[in-house]
Amino acid sequence: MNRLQVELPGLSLKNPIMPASGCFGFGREYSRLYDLNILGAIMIKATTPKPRLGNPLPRVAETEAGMLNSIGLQNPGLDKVMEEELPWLEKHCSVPIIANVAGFSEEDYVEVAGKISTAPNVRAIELNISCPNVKTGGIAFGTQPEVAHNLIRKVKKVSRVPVYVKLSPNVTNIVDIAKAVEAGGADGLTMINTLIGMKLDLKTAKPILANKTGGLSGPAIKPVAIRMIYEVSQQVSIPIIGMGGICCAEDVIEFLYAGASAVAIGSANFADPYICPSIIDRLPGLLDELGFNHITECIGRSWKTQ
Amino acid sequence: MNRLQVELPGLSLKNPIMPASGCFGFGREYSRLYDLNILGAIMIKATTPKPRLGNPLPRVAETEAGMLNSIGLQNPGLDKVMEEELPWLEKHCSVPIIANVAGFSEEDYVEVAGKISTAPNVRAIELNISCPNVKTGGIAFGTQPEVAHNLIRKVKKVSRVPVYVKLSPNVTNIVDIAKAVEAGGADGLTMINTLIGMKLDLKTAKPILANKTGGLSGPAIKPVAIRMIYEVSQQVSIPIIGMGGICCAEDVIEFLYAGASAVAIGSANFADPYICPSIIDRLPGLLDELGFNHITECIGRSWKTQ
Amino acid sequence: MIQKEMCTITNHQQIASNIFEMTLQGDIVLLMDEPGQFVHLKVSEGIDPLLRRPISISSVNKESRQFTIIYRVQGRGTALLSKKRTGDVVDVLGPLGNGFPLDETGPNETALLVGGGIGIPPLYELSCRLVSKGIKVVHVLGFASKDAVFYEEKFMKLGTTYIATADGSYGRKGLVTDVIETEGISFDTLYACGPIPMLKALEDKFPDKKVFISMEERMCCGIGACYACVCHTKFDKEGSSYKKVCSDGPVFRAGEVIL
Amino acid sequence: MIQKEMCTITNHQQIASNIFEMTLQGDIVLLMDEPGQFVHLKVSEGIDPLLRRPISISSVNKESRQFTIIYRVQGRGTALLSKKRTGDVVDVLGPLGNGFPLDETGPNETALLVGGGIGIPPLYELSCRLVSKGIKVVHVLGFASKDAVFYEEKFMKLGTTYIATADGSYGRKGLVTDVIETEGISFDTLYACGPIPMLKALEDKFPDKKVFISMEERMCCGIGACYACVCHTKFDKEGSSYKKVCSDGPVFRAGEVIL
Ligand SMILES: Cc1cc2nc3c(=O)[nH]c(=O)nc-3n(C[C@H](O)[C@H](O)[C@H](O)COP(=O)(O)OP(=O)(O)OC[C@H]3O[C@@H](n4cnc5c(N)ncnc54)[C@H](O)[C@@H]3O)c2cc1C
Ligand SMILES: Cc1cc2nc3c(=O)[nH]c(=O)nc-3n(C[C@H](O)[C@H](O)[C@H](O)COP(=O)(O)OP(=O)(O)OC[C@H]3O[C@@H](n4cnc5c(N)ncnc54)[C@H](O)[C@@H]3O)c2cc1C
Ligand SMILES: Cc1cc2nc3c(=O)[nH]c(=O)nc-3n(C[C@H](O)[C@H](O)[C@H](O)COP(=O)(O)O)c2cc1C
Ligand SMILES: Cc1cc2nc3c(=O)[nH]c(=O)nc-3n(C[C@H](O)[C@H](O)[C@H](O)COP(=O)(O)O)c2cc1C
Ligand code: FES
Ligand code: FES
Repeated sequence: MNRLQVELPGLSLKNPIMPASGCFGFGREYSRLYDLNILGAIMIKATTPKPRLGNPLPRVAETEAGMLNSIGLQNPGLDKVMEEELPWLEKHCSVPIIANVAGFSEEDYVEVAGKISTAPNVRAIELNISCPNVKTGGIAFGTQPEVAHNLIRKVKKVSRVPVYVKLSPNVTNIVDIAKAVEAGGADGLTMINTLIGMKLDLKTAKPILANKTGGLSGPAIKPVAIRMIYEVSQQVSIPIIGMGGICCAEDVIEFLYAGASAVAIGSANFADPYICPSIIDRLPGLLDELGFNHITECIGRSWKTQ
Repeated sequence: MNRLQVELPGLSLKNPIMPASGCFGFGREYSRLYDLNILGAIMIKATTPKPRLGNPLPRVAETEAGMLNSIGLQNPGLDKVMEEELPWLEKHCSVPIIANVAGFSEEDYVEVAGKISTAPNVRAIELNISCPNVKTGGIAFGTQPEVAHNLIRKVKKVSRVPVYVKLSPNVTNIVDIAKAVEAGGADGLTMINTLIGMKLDLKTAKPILANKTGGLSGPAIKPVAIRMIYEVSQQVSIPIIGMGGICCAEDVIEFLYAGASAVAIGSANFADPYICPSIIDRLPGLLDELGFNHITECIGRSWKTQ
Repeated sequence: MIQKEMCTITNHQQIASNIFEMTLQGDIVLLMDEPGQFVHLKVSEGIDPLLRRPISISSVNKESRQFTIIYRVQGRGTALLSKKRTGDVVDVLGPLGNGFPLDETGPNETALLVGGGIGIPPLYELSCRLVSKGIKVVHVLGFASKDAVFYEEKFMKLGTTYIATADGSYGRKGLVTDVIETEGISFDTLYACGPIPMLKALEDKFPDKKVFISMEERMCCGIGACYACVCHTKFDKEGSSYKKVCSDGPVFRAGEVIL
Repeated sequence: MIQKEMCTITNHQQIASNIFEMTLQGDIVLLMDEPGQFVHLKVSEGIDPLLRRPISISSVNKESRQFTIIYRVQGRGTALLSKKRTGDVVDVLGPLGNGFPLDETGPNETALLVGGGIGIPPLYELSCRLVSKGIKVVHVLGFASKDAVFYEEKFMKLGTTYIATADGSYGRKGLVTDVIETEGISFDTLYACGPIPMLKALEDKFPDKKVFISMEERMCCGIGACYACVCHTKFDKEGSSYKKVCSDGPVFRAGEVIL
């Protein structure tokens, strides 16, 4: 028995650990550091129909226990991802790929989802309706339940693989959005994307990021992520892939307790590029210490009656 | 000329530094550590019509660069605040007092605001429509623009002093709320209150706080506060008292740059009970280093054209 | 009076499994008058961790301007503290709270001091002070297991000392209350510090005695301003009357607060 | 190959106002082949600060498995680094990026090395390597003022060295470009590292020469995965073609990227 095995729609995960979208490119760079096959899955960088250069620099700023980014969905575009990145990944690892799908209109999402879901190693798509760093699209789809609902229905029609929807924490009522997304046919949720934040330069008085605002990630946002996953997991019946500030195996367990079924690691890759393998190594020992046989016993334990 | 002097509705501040509500009680305890007269003002603990014991313990949990609290508006009640706390403050210091007014219904707010604004040292009230730690009232008033608007109109009718409204960051659109509050007649805004968060215990799998969720404060939330103040200050014409993670004089300047006219210091008092006096001491030197004559030159500098 | 001072570490050593003894020097010591008071420590510069850590004062030497704390490495804060070296400085706020009353026990009377785990440290200064007033002291100290035992000899020098371990690996097996019972220890005043179940058992067992207990709660300010550490009083279980562990306690008369 | 290693500090000293020189030991040194590469340092355990700090490798000694970095205390990260003592360990990721090409200058040709402030460190290893290939080197080093000057003698041992300070408190007053002009320095290849305006001025001044520049950008991953440090290419100003400073650079041929 593999104590770390988790089964989710479209995803048979040998462990619940995967790098978060945007923090791991398309896998090539980290493959120079370790064998990608040890991962549970890989969430690749957002893909849009056309290539995108993203926002002007500076695009990142450090904050207390966190960081801001305003990359702005830079990516080589759907064609190149289909022709180069995904085949490269297929050749170099057999791990399920979750394709992060972004856009500026319903048509964009539908186009990318329809095509990218035909790639043999893409086992699920992650619909990014929560990017705070682009002016149109992105987060605009993720803050209005009805808009999100309609988008998901359309995407579900074209996608050949299960659709996970990435939620924005920048909302008054996350449960409303989650329910609308579930009703729209989503197979799972991923949460949370970044909180919108800003940092000013002491000398110039101006925002450090050229885009002014950016998305706040890292340990600073972990309590918000835990709270939202705790609330949403009790109100929907589709599984959640949790993220937001995870830095160690103990954090992974906290996310599972809250109600996530698997987790993604974002900013922590920057502090320690070997963070995913270290966490995977540590999990069995931690399960022993906590008295669990199987990692799935942790899921939702904060609110489930035992 | 006092380089730190700031004039706000009802408040003539000899410096823009004040302790935030809930982190300084009613001033008695800190008066054992330093002379309260050095402060710009004091925001006292939330006051409700009747005494409140607050939420069960544990009520606080530490998080990365932040903390969660679920005190739950514990306070001795309006009568005792009027008869004991405010007179004590009047006797021991001549600093303007900002009374934090909380409640569970419109009537509660109106009752407390009407009475407390008659106290001679209460120069402004801070309407707390953003407490995340009580089941009814509190944040419920702070997330719906119309509800907030109506409440403020009623409170404005009874208050003898200017009314500042404390905004919750747990909303999709902070500018909408701020505009509704301004239209309702608010004289100023205070922002931000805490983000809703949660922390789970690794051993029990349950929330550490007895109240389950709590309000996240401290440096972790600073980028969110800066972003919201930056956005709101450009859209309203009433002044803002900023707060959220301020730990040093540099942070104060960042809040002023963003658009705040004065600031409040909350959680940092716990790390260093002398934080307010240290910041006040440091400000003139910092103004020199940055080349400002007067602190008001910093206000809104991130977006004002110079 | 409360003071904040950067105190210098003059001694720091591990004295049992996960248990460290640290001696600090500074003028703040001159303010330390009541055994049972605590200090609030910032274990690192900066924001990680953000909050101070409350630790009891376990002994005080005004002449050398030194005081000692004994702490268990529990989480991140105490782990960081344990890495400090002699000569480093620590940011100390204190002394905080109200200690054990010394005048509740008369000369020639017997005081029973009962401690569990890291509740034991403040009893050491208390015992020294009681003994110097001519009071007879008996100690019953409970530990998890043999490797957690500390200060046995120091307490033995002051009075009869019984050690109990939960797993029986040292001293008597069982709880401190078992020891008091089987040994038939008689006393005039009881001073206790340790886990809540232990305090509760003692309160229940000796309803007619003078019993003083020291409480622990999660704290922020440590000085009574933030309402983090509030507990109900027995007198008013549901109402708005309350005590703050940090400033009204940590020592209370048994029955004063609800455990 | 890239490696992560806890390297031990074998030497650490202040060499100018706010400027520190640190020597680290570890097997990672065996991978350091190109002058101009950098390491990505975690300056503290834990989350404060969260991100690594990119610092150029300024000299390498494979025999003793040691390399040296020179850094200026800028903000919190470098301030924490400056407090480390000999014997402490530092978490090093590296070597990262592509360095200066050595084969673009032939033997008996002249290389001009121009550095500004903390852009100077990587030029030291570069100069050593060029000299060992029989290339003649000339250095023009710009500093803010006299108290910021470092490594003057070390560079002088390798070749003619001009120092310029912005305030004229030492060497020539003015910019490095002024010095090159007034001294009429001739050269075959130019290698530069320093502030963007300096790099721009050099690019503009010598459009027909072989010029290599080293760039700085805010970084997260340091290995090319996060798109934090992307810059446009001259070839495609608005389009989607780009270079990553961390993995395609930090050294670029002049004209390759938009400054
Ligand atoms: C009045 C008082 C006196 C104390 N005296 C001692 C002593 O002499 N020796 C000793 O070893 N311990 C003592 N404690 C307990 C000590 O404060 C905690 O063990 C310590 O705060 C744990 O910090 P940490 O960072 O290692 O653990 P973490 O679990 O990482 O701490 C996280 C947060 O929870 C708080 N916390 C965790 N456990 C406790 C606890 N038991 N009590 C209060 N807050 C807690 C921490 O202060 C911190 O804010 C005392 C507590 C109080 C209230
Ligand atoms: C390839 C490369 C090589 C470098 N080599 C050297 C060197 O040899 N010696 C040296 O002194 N400095 C060098 N720097 C600059 C050095 O990285 C920054 O001075 C340092 O990161 C500042 O960190 P801090 O915490 O002290 O400052 P803070 O201002 O507190 O840093 C906040 C954040 O901004 C980033 N940051 C701030 N300034 C810079 C900068 N100039 N470049 C990149 N990121 C920055 C930090 O990395 C951090 O993420 C190099 C930078 C790069 C990109
Ligand atoms: C540099 C950077 C780039 C990101 N790019 C994307 C992206 O392209 N698509 C997306 O859905 N999320 C993106 N995110 C958000 C992360 O996937 C993740 O949701 C968030 O960072 C919270 O997790 P963390 O705290 O572990 O970083 C990005 C985050 C960072 C830091
Ligand atoms: C322990 C605690 C109690 C608080 N109580 C109140 C309160 O009674 N009324 C209120 O408006 N805000 C209350 N707050 C919120 C603070 O006033 C402030 O808005 C928030 O903590 C953000 O500032 P900080 O990061 O500097 O702490 C409380 C915060 C803390 C930490
Ligand atoms: S810790 Fe703040 S009141 Fe006790
Ligand atoms: S720092 Fe991540 S791509 Fe360069």
